[in-house]
Amino acid sequence: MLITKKRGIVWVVAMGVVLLCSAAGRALDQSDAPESVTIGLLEELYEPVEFDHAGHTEMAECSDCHHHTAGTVTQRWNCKKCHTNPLEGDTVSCADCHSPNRFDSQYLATLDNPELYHVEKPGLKGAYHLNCVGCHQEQGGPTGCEDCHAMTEAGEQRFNAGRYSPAP
Amino acid sequence: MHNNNHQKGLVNLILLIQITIAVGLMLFGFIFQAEWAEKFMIGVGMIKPMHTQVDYYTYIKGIEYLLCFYYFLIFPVFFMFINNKKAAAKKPVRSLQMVTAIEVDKIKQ
Amino acid sequence: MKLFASEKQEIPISDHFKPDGSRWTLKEKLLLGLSFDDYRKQLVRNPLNWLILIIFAIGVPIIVERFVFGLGSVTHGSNDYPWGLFLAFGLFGMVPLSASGFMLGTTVELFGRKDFHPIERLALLNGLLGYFFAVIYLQVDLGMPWRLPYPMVVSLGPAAVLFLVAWHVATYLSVQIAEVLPSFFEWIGWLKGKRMIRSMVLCLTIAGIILSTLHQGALGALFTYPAGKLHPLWMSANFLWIQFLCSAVFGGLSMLIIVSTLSKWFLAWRCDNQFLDSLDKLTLGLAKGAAFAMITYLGIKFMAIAHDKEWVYLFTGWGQYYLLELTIGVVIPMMLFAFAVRNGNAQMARVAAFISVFGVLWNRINTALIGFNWHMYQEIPHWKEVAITITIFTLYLATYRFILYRLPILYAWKGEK
Amino acid sequence: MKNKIINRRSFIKGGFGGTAATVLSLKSARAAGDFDHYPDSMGVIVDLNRCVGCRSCEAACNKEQGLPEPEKPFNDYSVFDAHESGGHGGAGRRTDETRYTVVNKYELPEIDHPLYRKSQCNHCLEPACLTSCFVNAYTKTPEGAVIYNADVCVGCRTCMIACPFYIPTFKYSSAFSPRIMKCIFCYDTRLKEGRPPACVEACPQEALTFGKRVDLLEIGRKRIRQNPGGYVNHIYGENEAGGTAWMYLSPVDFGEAGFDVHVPHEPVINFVRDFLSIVPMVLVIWPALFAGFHLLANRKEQNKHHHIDGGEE
Repeated sequence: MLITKKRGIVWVVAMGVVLLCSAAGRALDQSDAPESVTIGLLEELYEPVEFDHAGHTEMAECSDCHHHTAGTVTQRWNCKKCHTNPLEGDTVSCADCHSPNRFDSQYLATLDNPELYHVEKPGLKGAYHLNCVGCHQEQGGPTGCEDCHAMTEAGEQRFNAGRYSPAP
Repeated sequence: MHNNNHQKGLVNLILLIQITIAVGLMLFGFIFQAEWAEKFMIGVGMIKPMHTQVDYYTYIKGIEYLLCFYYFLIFPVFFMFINNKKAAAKKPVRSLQMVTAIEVDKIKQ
Repeated sequence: MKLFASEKQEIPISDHFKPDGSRWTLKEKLLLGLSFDDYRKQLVRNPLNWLILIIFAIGVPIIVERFVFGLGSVTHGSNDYPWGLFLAFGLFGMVPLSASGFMLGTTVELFGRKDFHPIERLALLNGLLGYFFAVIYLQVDLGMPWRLPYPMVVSLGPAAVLFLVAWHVATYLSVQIAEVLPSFFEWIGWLKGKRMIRSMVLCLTIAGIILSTLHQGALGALFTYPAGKLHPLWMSANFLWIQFLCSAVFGGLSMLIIVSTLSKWFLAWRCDNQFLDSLDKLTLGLAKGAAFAMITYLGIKFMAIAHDKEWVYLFTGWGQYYLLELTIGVVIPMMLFAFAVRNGNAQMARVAAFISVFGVLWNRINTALIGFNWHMYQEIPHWKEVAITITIFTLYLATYRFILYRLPILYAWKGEK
Repeated sequence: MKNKIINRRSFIKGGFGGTAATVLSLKSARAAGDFDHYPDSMGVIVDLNRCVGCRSCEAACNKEQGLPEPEKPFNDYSVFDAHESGGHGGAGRRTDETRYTVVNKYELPEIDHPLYRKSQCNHCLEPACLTSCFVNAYTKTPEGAVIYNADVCVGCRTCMIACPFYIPTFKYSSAFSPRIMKCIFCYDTRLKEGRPPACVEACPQEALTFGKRVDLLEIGRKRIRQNPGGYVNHIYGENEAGGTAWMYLSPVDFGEAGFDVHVPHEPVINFVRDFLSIVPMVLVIWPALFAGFHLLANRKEQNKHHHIDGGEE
């Protein structure tokens, strides 16, 4: 299983850091950003990822990742069509918009709403990876799974890797 | 009559056909008036909403082959009935003129 | 056997009674009236038997291997070519060559052409054995051969073409057994059984036509499933079934010419004069039928191309191969048949029959193996697959010979009928 | 579903008045396109632009379906490069009895990064395997999965012949319990309960999007519209083989990404319908036709003997 009950708890911790920052001062700038964020979304198969947030703020604009919630105009042409207001959102947490349960029947039922425009908004895992891997590919960052994620024993079992490698 | 047996057979056959038709009609009327019959038919799959052409074909082909099976039972009987030379040999072949002549005779009388 | 037949008057057995008036026992009939030692001697003397023995010695262990270790051990276990030689040759090839049963049954019993009577029983037997061994081939190929009756009793899928093949082959096999039984009844001397079958002969014949039409056609219709996988020249959603049926007509007739020729060459001691004397004339009769079927076949082959507008494919390599198949497999034997009939040359008809049977087999293998997956690659069967195919075919020939030696197929029973 | 039952009910209530209408509606339902298919059928759309070839889906499928241990670990990416030994025609990896899904890599000159393509059963709306199965071992469920029942399967492998996507595979290695091996959309363990299949859940890139098929088509069209340079204007599976529950988006022509672009757009059953309609005709017409031929051909003889041939006569 990829998404566990524990995942929720880890997430509260991880997002707490981000939320605290946003509560402290409405005007977000790079100095308010957390040093690092622990992301444990895939913690069953992989060890949690220590995301070097501060390091990444030196390489990218806030809006590159926090599209239209960080108080700067979004860079994405498609989003710009509607999201012209550069005001920051109440939250910059990915999880507040991107559901970790993207394919749950409850979530899928919300797609039936005919007024909903964002029918293909990725789930949380997709949002992370599409954002991170996409940029890493362009900028030459690491793109291998295990470059960021260290496998747990369960992960090795799942992938028949490490100790669970098939006999040659 | 000289071929009593044959005539009897014919009468029986006609009777049988009439009974079949009557029972069939009754059944037909009964089924199409009754709610339970519909439920029964849905239950056994006779009335089933078909969503795919594949299911539809499975269903209609099943019915077709069943009908063909019954046809194979009926056809030889029908063939033997028509082609019964014993019966035909005992009756003179009557031409149209002969039949008309008989009728004319009857009317004259 | 030829030798013994020339030595002893009462051999070959064609009557219930020995010259001294006592009845042959069943055991004696089985041993062809020879003593056990004599029978063994004639077995050993015949080089063909040694060849059969060698083939069995190689093939039978491989068949055992298939049933113990699975299909993957004797075939390439290909997921792209799920059907190999067993079906391409054994089922799709043997069945059209066995159409002789229904053809001659129709000719003699339904149209009352009694002049074909001397060859009718051979045609029926050829049909029965062909189907029986097609089922054997199928059993070797089926993943779960013990579930053969499932489509009849356990779970029915009436929309499938194979459902028709299963039902029709099964019922037709029963019909053919019934059609061949009279010769068996004559041989064992149970005349009541024979009369019973005779009384149903029209019923059986018509059933034979219906079932043959449908399952010969159904075998062709099976190849409309891989509509996009089979080469367009061989694939025709509308015509493929009638092409298969039509080629089965001349395939069956040609096979009958071959079998009767072989009987005349190698089993002359077993044939009676009526068979031997009328054979040339009957061969030409069969040749005439085959020639008509072949020109019809050519017609519908090109109609199918016209119907699907596939002319452009004829100019590709595949098209040349296709035309080669038609030329060698159909046009040449058709012309030979035609000249044979015109000139009363039975030998020429026999040559044509050999080519024509090859043509039908070639067509089936082209459809099932070579033209199949033409976009991908060509499957070359595993040598063990070829070995099993040859072994079963040898078993077919041995069974064929075993029956021809004994039952009144090539000769008329002299005793009470 | 409701609609049709109500139709019947009004027909029943209406008696003979309704008959004509129902017969007409049934008749029109025979045309191929008129079957509505299961309205809430689920599906998956695979975006080749997003796939990074991590093989997480293969690993997840292997564990979910209890398939045998792979030859190489699932995080070993050398499988993409080495054409398998013994593979037929060197066509790359394909599904077989040990794996229901595989990812293949395509190096194409027009794009700067390799393209990966996942393949598995596409769960057709009019499944060819089901059409061709003479023991009804396959079922198309309302949820959209094409599932298989090994208990009735005879092992004839016609489904493998019929499948335009080369998906069903046979357990050739087994003599006593062979069966067809094929992706079943995780029907038993997940789809039935409304959960996505294991591969979808495992995909980090959300290259696999699970949802109602109708919604997925909308998503696919939207992606193409919003990124016209990034996709070819075609959703593979929208119409192929009569439509499939699993569909694909690709930045290059589908043929270059290993798809069979010759797959007819009609469902496979359309190709056998002609023959299937001939069968009952032959069954009903032949008896009288040939009995008639017999009577015509043997008239003389019958007059001579006046005997009864018995049997049918």
